[in-house]
Amino acid sequence: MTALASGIERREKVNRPAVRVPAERLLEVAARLRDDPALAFDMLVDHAAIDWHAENRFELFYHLFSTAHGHALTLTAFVPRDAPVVPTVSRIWPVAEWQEREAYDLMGILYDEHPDLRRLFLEDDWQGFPLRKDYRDPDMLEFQK
Amino acid sequence: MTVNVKTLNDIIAPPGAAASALATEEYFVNMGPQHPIAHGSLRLVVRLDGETVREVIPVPGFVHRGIEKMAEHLSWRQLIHLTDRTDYLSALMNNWAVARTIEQAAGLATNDRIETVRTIVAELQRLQSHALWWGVLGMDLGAFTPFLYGFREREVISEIFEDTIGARLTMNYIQPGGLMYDIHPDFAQKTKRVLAYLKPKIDEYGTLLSGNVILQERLRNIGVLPAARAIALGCTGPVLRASGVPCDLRKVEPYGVYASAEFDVPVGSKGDCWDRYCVRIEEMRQSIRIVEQLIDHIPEGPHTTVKFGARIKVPEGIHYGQIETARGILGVTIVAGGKADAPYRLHFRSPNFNNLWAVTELARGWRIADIIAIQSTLDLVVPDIDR
Amino acid sequence: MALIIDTLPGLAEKIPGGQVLVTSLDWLLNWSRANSLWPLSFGTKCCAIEMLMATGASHQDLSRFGAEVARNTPRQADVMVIAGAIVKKMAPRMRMLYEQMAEPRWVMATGSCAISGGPFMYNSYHIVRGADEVVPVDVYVPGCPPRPEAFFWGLLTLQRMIRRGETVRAPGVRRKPVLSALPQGIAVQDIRAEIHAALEAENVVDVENAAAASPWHGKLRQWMATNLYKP
Amino acid sequence: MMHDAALTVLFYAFGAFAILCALAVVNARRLLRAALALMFVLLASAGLYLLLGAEFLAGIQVLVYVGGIVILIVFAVMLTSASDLLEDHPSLGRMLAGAVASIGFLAFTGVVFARLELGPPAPGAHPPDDASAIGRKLLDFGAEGYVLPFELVSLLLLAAVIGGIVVARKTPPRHQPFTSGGDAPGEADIAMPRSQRDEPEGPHA
Amino acid sequence: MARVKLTDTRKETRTLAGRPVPVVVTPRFARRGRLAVFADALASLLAGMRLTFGYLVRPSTVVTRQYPENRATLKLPARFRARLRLTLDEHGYQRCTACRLCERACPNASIRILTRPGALSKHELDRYIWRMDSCVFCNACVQSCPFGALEMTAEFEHAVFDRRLLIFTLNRYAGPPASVLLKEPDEAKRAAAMEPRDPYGGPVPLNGTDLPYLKALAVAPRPDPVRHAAAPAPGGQA
Amino acid sequence: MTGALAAFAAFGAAETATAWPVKTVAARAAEALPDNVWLAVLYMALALAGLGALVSGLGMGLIYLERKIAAHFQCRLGPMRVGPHGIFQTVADTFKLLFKEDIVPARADKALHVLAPFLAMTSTVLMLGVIPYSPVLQISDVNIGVLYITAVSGLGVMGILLGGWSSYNKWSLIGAMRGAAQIISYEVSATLALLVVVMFAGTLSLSGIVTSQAEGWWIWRAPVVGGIAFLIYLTASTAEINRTPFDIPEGESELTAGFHTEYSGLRFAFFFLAEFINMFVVAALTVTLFLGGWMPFHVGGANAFNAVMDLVPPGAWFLGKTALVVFVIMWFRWTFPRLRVDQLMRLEWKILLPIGFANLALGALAVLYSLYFFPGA
Repeated sequence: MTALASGIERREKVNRPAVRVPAERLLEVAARLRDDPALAFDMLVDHAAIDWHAENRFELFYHLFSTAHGHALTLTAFVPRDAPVVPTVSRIWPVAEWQEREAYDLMGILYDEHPDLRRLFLEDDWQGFPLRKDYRDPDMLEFQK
Repeated sequence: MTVNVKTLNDIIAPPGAAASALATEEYFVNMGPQHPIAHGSLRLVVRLDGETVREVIPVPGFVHRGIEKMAEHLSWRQLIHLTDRTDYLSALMNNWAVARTIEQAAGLATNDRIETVRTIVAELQRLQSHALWWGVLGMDLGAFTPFLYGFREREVISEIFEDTIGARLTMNYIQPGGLMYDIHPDFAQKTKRVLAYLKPKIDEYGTLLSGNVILQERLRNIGVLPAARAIALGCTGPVLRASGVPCDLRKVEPYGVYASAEFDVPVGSKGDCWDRYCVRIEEMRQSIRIVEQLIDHIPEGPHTTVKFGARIKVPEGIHYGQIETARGILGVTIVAGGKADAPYRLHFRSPNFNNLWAVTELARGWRIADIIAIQSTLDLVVPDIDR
Repeated sequence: MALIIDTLPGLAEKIPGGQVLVTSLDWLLNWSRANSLWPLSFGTKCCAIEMLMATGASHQDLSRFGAEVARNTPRQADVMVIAGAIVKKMAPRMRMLYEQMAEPRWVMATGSCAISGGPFMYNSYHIVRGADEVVPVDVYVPGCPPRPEAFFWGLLTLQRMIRRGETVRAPGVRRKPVLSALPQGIAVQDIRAEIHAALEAENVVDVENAAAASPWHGKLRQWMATNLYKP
Repeated sequence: MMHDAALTVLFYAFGAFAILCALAVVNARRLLRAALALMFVLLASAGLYLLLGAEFLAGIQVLVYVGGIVILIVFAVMLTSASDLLEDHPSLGRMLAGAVASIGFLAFTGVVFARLELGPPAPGAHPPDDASAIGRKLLDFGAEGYVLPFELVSLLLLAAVIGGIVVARKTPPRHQPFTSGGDAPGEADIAMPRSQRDEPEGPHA
Repeated sequence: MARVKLTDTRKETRTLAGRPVPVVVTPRFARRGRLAVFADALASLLAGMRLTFGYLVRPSTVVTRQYPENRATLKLPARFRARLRLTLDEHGYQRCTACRLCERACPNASIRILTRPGALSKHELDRYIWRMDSCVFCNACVQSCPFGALEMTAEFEHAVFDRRLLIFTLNRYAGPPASVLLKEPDEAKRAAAMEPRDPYGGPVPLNGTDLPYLKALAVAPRPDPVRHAAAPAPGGQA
Repeated sequence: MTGALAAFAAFGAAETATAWPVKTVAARAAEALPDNVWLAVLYMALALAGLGALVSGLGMGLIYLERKIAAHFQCRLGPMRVGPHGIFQTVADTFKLLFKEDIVPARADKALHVLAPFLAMTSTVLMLGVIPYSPVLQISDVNIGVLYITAVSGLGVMGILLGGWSSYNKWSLIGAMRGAAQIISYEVSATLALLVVVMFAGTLSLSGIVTSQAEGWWIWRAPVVGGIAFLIYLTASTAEINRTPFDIPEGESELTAGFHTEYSGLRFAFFFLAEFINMFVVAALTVTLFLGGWMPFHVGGANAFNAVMDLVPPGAWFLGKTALVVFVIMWFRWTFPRLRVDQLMRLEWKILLPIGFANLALGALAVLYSLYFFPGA
């Protein structure tokens, strides 16, 4: 991992190998991770976002897996809450197209150059992004223990 | 920098498209959200040219209940019951995935008895799920009788679950640090009886459906998913294995007591509907094999290592755990905030979610009827996609 | 057939013996409807497996009730079996399917999700808390999911309701057991003794008899006369 | 006596029905309804044939015209569009042209019929009315036989069928069921798992 | 019988992620002559028909349990979860102490315990409200109860015409638990402390929102719903 | 073209001397007409009433039977609760459908939507009229019976086509197009198989064909040809009545309910009923053509054996054989998956049709050189 350029650091408190990359370098790192034969992360297992509301930023995580080597890696990136725009990795891992749509739908992450950025689960005219911590829905009954 | 956000209407009825009815050869039909093809409620917008499929646009979300949001309000123990209701056909495996992730994160230990029972019930459920899938595939392809035979076998396995777990579908049985109940005294005996009953039934499936020339022609060479493409699309489980990749978490990173059980991973050679069919049928045989090895050697011990009321402390951080369910890899990402007895964020990587999108690629160029074969062999459970 | 049901009874009642004719027509109507409930499978979730598939499977065999003719098109269905959670995206579609069904139609809500939103009642932004917010529900079958036998019990309950239900004298007016017919104003506790007794007896409140035996007889009769058989 | 009266009534009934339906054919604004009306015209004329004792002809009329031609028309109409295909109201010029044409045709038929001598057929000239006689005539090589036209017609139909197939055939089918071939060898190679490649073991999770 | 037999599998060992994985390769179609394919096809159809015919002529294969007819003999598994009950001890006194552990364990607030100050104890059960209409039968309440006061039974016949009837008051009487009652030697005092409760007592809500007892649980809409304001509008925002 | 072929088949038809007292209802009425008009009217009224009773009785009976048989194929019981063993189940269904609201979709072509089910039903009922149920029970023996059947069955297609088209529903339309294409295609094969028997029997009349089997049924009397024709006819006519594995027009998992997606109540009942009565008609025709109709199992010359066979009345023979064929059709349905639409077409045009033609040619040779059992009879 250290071979990659600066700005990439270890993401602590993840129960598997994890690195954090700056959002703007995401695409470059992702391409390298897939194409480097020693890494060969050919499967994007999962991708979603975490709303760190208190820190006013989102954290995107990408769980990668290499079917060739059997190793796994978690890639994370922070984006600011008020401009949550990241490049899409759907050209590197096609499955990301839908995982990113889910993240857009529920968390409001905007993916630049995404081929088909639409609401996935909710209706097209739905207002707001429900998985955000500050989302309030008048129809939602809340109770907290 | 501008990010374009689209709506479904932009695709189905883009502005400026010819409104003339006579000018178009292609047309859209809606399969679902309530359509027999949509197991559960999935909407497939299909662009057709005559009977030929030009494009399939899946529109999920008709059972999106916001489970991930709900989990943020529930304690570690309580959120297990939500996993019953995602992929309800492998509820026990879902329970296990979350329980195991929590156990790993919180450092809870289990004992051999717990792990063995978990493995057995998970394999029984895999059997049950595949039997149901087989029946539903038969029904989808127009043969109603296999549907009832498949369900007959499911019911027999359900009886084991009813005795031990007390539920037929939504189990909530595997909990962090243990099991809800110890197994029923008759468990081993009954399971053996059921296995003895099931083995000839699987051969019967071969006579009734697998060997049938109509079924073979409906499945052979339809919807070929090459291995590289399957990996790129994030397909897992039998779908990926049918493409020839022996990726089975039970072998790759064994959990439970799978390491001590002897079994083979069924793989296909081409990745068409037929391979997906055969892989599942073979998986049923392998599941029987696993359970047969374990059922006589359930170690003694308590059924849980954590008292029910005890508070589970999950350290801060991102915890990812995964399990091979009947449909593929279920990954659970738990983001713990540290203090609260609830996840800060929970995300499921559901196998069906990724498998679903293979439909868009596989169905293109085939007939309407082939969508059904393709979707049926992908074995989708929609609430798992929608969560 | 609207002719037979709407116009004929009015004429038939005037001729001598017409009363008997109409009564037996009532009986035939309700008997045939109660015994031929073709379900529209509206399964969204886990309950669909139990309610729409396992009930039809060999071990339970819905066909014993003549209800195995599951129709995929609402036009030909009699009872809409709502099995599973209804979410906001699905609700309009469900309403549409209900409206596409031909009269007479009934709705059964099975499982906690369809009854009240169940497991997703709280903290879910997308759930509809109960199918009866979208379509009128006749019978509720609780459980999560209910056993197939519980579904049969619900079906029997519906059958009993239908048998006592419609009359050609007042087409389109559904006679429902007391509780559903109660206006919001009357608290349940007021008549709980009667209800309890009736429930213990056969889980159905017999409109005529339960009311006649109760001190609420007059009040209920009056209310039914004004509300239930309103032209 | 009764018998004849019944036949006469039936004759007029069929005739009137045929005329009514024929009017519907030209007047219906929906093409499909016109096709349906045409079907009834043909059925009514089949009824007339029956009254004349030509059962075979009636059968063939229904088989070929109703079972074949009308369904072909309906197919054509449906394939053109799924919408409800309303005919426009015709323009004045078209209506005039139509009127002239139909009056001309009516006059022509009138002239022709006026010259014909209608009456009971001569005893010897009665056409064969049973199937076997028709069969014999069709396959008769002699001067009275129709074997040449029969064969020509079948050739023509065959050519039409082949031509239709050629026109309709767009692309070769991708999948050939009921063929002898198994899976082509080498196809499995596409699906060669990546894990099969010999590659150094990477770091584990 | 057919061109492919499902049992014609091939065992191999492949490597995935550096480990050997024993695999079974599922069978594919053999190349056969046209006539053989045709014969196989017919044979496969006949084989299927023979199988179904075998079931038809053997009535012993019918597995149907005739539910409403077999009610008298129907035996359900003891653990089956279909209805929650409050257990009574051998004297007929309830075990529930109104400690609210079950209420806390319930994942979707289907249990509501109302308490009142009592004569024999400071704090006793008034109503144990159980909402069957929303219960998920996860057994968490039973597991959480330290007194064994709760049990799940297999009674499942609860279909009703009105959803309000699915909200039960589970306790037979309002009053202290057995542990307190038994300390009181006077029978009359015990009886006085036990005010009867009816399963269908109390006003019942239709929607979960208008039940006065449950209001405290439902933190209904916040005063200023930010749903429409805070989120970026879909479509072209930087 | 099929008409021309029929003419070809009719070539060489000879008057078949019959030992059986065939007497149709129409013949009785014609006999009675000159003397007693009312008797003739009574005969016709009885025939019509009988037809009505037959349609409703058969429909309900067959549906009940199908449900029961299906259930036992599937290890369950089928209708049990309406009457003993559920025998009144279909009665309840019928009355329910009768009293149910009839919906005509707002954008449907109302007239055609209403007409379509009746067209479907009419063709079926018309076919029932010429089937020889027993020597004395046949409403009318049209002397071009086989041709009549082929012609009338074509009308049923119109019902399906119009029903699907007029519903203003894409699924209905797809179902209707599929159905029409399928029925028209398979009609060719069915006709080819029919012609084989017509050639052997030398007559187009259905009762003539039955009496021509007095020495033995065509399925075995015309050694291989008859058997192949029987199989082709069974397959093709199963496809013509849209039963599984050929139930593509209403393929439930694909097209929700196919051409009758938008039909409810009585009109749906008509489609439903027509399907089942069609099944009976097809079975009855198969029996008439290949299995001797009401003719007992006879072996030419074995008079003692034949006499024993004659003890069972012809009506019972007919019913028994028809029930058997109906059962086989049901058996197909509850065993096989559904074919795909292009496979269906391929089966017809590439397999059944060539075989049918070859079989016809073989049959012609057999007739020409009397290469069948008991040719003298």
